[in-house]
Amino acid sequence: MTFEQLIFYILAAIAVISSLMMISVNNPVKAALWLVLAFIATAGVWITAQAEFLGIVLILVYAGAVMVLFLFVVMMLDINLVKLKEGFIRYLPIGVLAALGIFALMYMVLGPNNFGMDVTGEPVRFDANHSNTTMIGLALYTVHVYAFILAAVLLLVGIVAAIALTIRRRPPHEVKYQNIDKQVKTQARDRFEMIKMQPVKEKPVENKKEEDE
Amino acid sequence: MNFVIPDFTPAVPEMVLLALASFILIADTFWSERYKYATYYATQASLVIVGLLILFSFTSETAVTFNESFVRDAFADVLKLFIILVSIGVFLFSKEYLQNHDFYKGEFFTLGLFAILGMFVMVSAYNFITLFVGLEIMSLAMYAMIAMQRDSAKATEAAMKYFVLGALATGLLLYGLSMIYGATGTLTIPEVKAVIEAGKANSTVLAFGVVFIVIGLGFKLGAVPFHMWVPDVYDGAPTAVTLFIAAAPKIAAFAIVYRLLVDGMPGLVVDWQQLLIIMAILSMVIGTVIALAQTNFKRLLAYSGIAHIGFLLLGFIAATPEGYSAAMFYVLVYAITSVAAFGMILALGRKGMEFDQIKDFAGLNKRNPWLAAMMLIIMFSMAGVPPFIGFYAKLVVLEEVIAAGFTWLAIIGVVTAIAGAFYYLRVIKVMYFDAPEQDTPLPASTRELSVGVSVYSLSLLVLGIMPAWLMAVAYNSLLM
Amino acid sequence: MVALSDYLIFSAILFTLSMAGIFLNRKNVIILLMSIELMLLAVNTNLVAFSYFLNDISGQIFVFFILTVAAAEAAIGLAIIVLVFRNRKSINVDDLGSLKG
Amino acid sequence: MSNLHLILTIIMLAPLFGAIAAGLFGRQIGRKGAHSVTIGSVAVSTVLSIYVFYHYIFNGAETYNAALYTWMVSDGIRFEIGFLIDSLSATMMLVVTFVSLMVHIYTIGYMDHDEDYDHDNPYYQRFFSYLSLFTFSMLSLVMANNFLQLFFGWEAVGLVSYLLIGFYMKRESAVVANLKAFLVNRVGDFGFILGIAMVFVYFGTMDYQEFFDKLSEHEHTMMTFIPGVEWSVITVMVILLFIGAMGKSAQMPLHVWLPESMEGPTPISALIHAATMVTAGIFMVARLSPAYEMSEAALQFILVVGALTAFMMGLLGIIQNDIKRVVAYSTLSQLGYMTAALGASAYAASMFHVLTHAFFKALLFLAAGSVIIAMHHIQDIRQMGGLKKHMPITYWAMLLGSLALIGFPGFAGFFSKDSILLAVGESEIAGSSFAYALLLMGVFVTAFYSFRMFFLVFHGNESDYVKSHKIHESPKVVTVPLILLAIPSVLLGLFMIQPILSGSYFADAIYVLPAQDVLASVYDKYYDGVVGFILHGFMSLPVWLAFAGVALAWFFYMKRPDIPAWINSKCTRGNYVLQHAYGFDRLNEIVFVNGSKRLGHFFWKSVDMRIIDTGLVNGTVNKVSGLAKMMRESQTGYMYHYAFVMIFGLLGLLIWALW
Repeated sequence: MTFEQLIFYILAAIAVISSLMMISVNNPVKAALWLVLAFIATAGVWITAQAEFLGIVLILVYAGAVMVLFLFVVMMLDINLVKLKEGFIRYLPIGVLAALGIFALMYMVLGPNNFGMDVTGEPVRFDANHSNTTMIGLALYTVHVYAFILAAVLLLVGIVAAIALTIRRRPPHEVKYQNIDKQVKTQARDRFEMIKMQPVKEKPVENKKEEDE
Repeated sequence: MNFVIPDFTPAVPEMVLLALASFILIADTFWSERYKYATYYATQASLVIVGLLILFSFTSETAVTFNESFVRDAFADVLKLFIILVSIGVFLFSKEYLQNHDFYKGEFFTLGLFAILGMFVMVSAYNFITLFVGLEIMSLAMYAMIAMQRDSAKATEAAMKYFVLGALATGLLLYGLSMIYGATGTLTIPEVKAVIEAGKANSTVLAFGVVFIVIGLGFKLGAVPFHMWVPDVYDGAPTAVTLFIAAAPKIAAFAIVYRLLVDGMPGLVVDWQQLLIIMAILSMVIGTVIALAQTNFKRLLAYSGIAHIGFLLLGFIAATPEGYSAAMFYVLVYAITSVAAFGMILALGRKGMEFDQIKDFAGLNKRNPWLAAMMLIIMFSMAGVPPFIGFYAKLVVLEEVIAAGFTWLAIIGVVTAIAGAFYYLRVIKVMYFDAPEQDTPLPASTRELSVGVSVYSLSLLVLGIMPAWLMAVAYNSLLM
Repeated sequence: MVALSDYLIFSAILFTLSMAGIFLNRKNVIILLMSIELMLLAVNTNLVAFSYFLNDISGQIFVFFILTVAAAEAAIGLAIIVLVFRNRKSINVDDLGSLKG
Repeated sequence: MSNLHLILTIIMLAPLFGAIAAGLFGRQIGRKGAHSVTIGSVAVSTVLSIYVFYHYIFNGAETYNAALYTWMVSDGIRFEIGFLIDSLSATMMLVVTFVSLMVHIYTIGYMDHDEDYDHDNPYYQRFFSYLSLFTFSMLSLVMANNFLQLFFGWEAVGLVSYLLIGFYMKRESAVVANLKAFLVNRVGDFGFILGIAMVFVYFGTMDYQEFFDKLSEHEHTMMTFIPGVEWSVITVMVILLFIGAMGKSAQMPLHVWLPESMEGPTPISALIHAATMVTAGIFMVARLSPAYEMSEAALQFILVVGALTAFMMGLLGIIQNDIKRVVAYSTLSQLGYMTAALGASAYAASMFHVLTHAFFKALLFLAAGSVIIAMHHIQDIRQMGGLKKHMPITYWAMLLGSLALIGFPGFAGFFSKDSILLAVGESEIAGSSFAYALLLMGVFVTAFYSFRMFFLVFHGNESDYVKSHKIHESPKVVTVPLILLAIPSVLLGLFMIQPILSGSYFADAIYVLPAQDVLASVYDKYYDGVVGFILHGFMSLPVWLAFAGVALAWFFYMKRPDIPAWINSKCTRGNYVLQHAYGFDRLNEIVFVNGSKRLGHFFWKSVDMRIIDTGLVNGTVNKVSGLAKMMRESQTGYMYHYAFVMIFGLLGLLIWALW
């Protein structure tokens, strides 16, 4: 076993175990953290496959941003943890069976028969100063420029949608807005008014409550 | 690395649509206070402009640009025109509904425009990446549109279901695409085709990938057993949104099925054909049978839509150019019919009286004989009664599938179509023979709606009397 | 050297676990979404591995777009979850069963 | 466009115009406008049809086969609307338009007295619109030159029929009858569609003429359903098409809807369920005679079905007490005669009977309707009696109609029925002697029930109801059609028997193998002039059987009414069977109306025709709706179930694809 293989297997094992934990723990906060660990380990796996840029993006964008978003939402919502695990056991046998079935079929196709080293041959190894980022950048801004712009549209749609769905515009009478323009333009006479009143002699207030009723 | 600026001209309609959508998005924030309907009219105007652009720049030649990520051919142009045609109706029918249900918002229209842009991208996709991004633009916009009625528990539940299942289906589709990439070493559709036809790819891996792709596509079309979202989403979404997701996206889904399976993997026809056969049979049978037990009109249309998708798949199963054009004809007819049917719900419904139950239609003939007659046309067309266009759509598909040697499939199709006629005719029976709860006349909520629904319904009759035109469009756009 | 089959089987395991997650977590929508993120991770791993062995950068470009899309998707998904929670005071999947039949 | 083409187009489209005018603009043009425009347009069709009839029958014009409008062409197969006009379609056109015109006129009087609806409702206009729409559909059916148009007309007449059966939608029984008619006809139509599909697949054409031309190519083509058993394609095809005819022309066991359809208004019963639509099946077989001639197996099947229907449905007529139902069962029985004649290759005789039957049965129905109007919508013949002096015109109309029905020598019905009997007697295909015996017994039965009704209604003592109410003759709009219909009912046969028997009448339209041409041998053996034929009739068995039936009816119901009562009390079992229409209706009742209430008779039922009616028609409906409800449950509403289904779908498809 080469060192590279060792690294791969350790990272893969971490990713698999943390994924397993992710699907089986009770608390969604813990699940999110396990998923973050799985992402980080997988990022390492990608780096062994010479995809350095993507490995780092995965950690920065995924573990750093998307999962934090998940955590925000989980913590914002008041979720009843006790009820969350009901039925886990009931569906366990069938779930395991189906998952194993799918895995067996996948293994049949993806195993060494079709993708072993003797079939695929050795991958091209780049030297140390090869820049993965440059290659991605070159392809992204030339060959895939159309998709790149569409991705911008997609993010725009995401922004519009998320805002449209969650923003709460409260009716104007509920919210007090500060209108600086109006404040600056205010003059004394708007605030202060002199009125003339006839002097009135005050009378004591009578308690008329009983008559009203 | 040599980089040549790609030719932008074929993509002008998309670019104009994007520009207009972005403009409306910004302008809406200023308009919304003072000019309530400005966004609506601007949206309709944009669609008309883009439609005219496509129409006037229509050529039958194939133009590929952006390094083989974009293709414009007659097929794409025809589908885009129909997407626009259908969407104009969708927005026309939606306006009053949004108004009545207190969620008239500019975002509905801008997200709608972005979704249409996504459909355009799907129709013109020539590479897995653009296909996927287009699909996602459309889907994300639609998820948001369903949930837009924010205080409706039904709508948000529908959005949640659609979102989770849709994301799952996307995952499966991507897994399939990754397998095809692994086997062929390319993401570009024509290259995939070339590699497969040269026999350089591992056939087991390809067959494996195709299963995932077909599932992803089956979900978007709503074919059994990946159909479970359809009735719930149709039912839960606000009717205006249901109308939107029931019509145009089917055209776009048809387009990516065609691009992926026919343009990209004609060499794997044996693999995908047998999967489609299973899905087609299940869709026709299960869609029809469950529809028999429905009392909710929107769910009825959902299940009948599933059965229609089964018929649509028959055209692909035939695996001949004529078969594909029959399927294309079918999807265009289905989209128009759906707009008419859901438009009818919108035209008759009021707030508090949604007209989404079959019993709401009781005695419609007494309350509004004209719209009852239009509904009769729609139901007959869906049931496939001549001389309405729906009959013809079924006929060509069956003809092609028989010609391809699948007579037994055609027999299943005919049996389900006949059984299906029962639930459409039940609606007609309810309209004409049942006593209404109230005898008061029931005009459409606005004149616009009444006229719009009538135009779409009558077109089913007119096209049915002269189907040659639409058939020629579908046929020529695939075979030119 | 790590063989391509190793990468693919690793991703197959992740994929299977995500399937199992969807099966087993019948209660919490958020964990359902996380399972789907895991599935996309499996897909991406496939693409990265293929890209490595084919010596073709476009696989990595595809991953780049999938990451972008998944981020946008997560944003909308979480927005919908928030709406569901506001309407029902719960994101328990069992409580999301009013549409059926 | 030739002159004839224009005329044909007008004949077909004029009723459609009337239907649209009365249907869509009913409110604007009012009741008077509605009936004027529909009657006017049908009258135009009638006059032109008479011209076409004259042109073809007397001037012997050539067969006219042309397309009116080509809908589309696909793979070399033309889908079009066209005309195939020859003596057969010209005759049918005349019958359809003439009877329809009479019914239109009559309806003015009938609906005017219809108490279910008040005077200012739009139903009146709609009713006329439906009548005209029906006329249009029926004309497009008989004038068709291709299967597609035939199918269109076939479905369209069915649709109008359902609309009209359910016209009294306030009556629950009308809605049930409507549903039943729909379901039973679906069974027939299923066969019909499959038949047309086979034509399409094997012959690659929808056009009659091309189909006939290609018939000989497929004479020996075989197909296999069950491995090891080969079937002749033509036999399977024509039997499938005949199953369609069984539904439309109400042959056993698909006849159950016709008696129920009497829930509709009487003019409809006359027009659709007696004179025209129900004969569409007969017409179709006659039109496709070249194909039927090629399959002896199919002919045997048709012969036996027809003969069984003729006899068994006649028996049921005996015990009916509803005046319309008596006539309805006699229609069923007469349809059986026509079908039997088809089976014996006597297509011309069958069409002849269609023709005479259309007139005398419309006459009987309209007369019955006239009685119903006079009796203020009471239909039970036991409550009538002694109406003769109150309504003389109706009395005579009914008498003439009944005499024609039982085949009294000299009347129209005599000629057509006698030629059928002689033809079946001459036929040599297997089962013909059995059929002949059934048909002969049918003659006796027909006479018996017809005159039973006649005596009970018009003779005898006046019932309490008749005494207590003022009964008077119906208005002119009712009686004039009766008189006009009575004329052909009496005289038609005299003129037509010679050309029919000699084969010259339908020479250009119907094809019979020389070896099977029973009518020719009937012509040779029995025909020596009209008078001779009548005289021969007086000396042959059927006429005496008919007389015996009349005599027995007179004896039982006029002279000794205690005898039938005594028979009823003694033969409970037999009477029970008849009372319940061999269980067909009863079984429907159990399923549709009474649910499980009468399951006590379960075992008795199960030896009956349960399998056919309950099992195939209603059972399927119940099973499917049960299945639908069960499958509906699978849509649980829970997202994870949906995801499970998808994942299992994935697993299933993966296994399927990779195995």
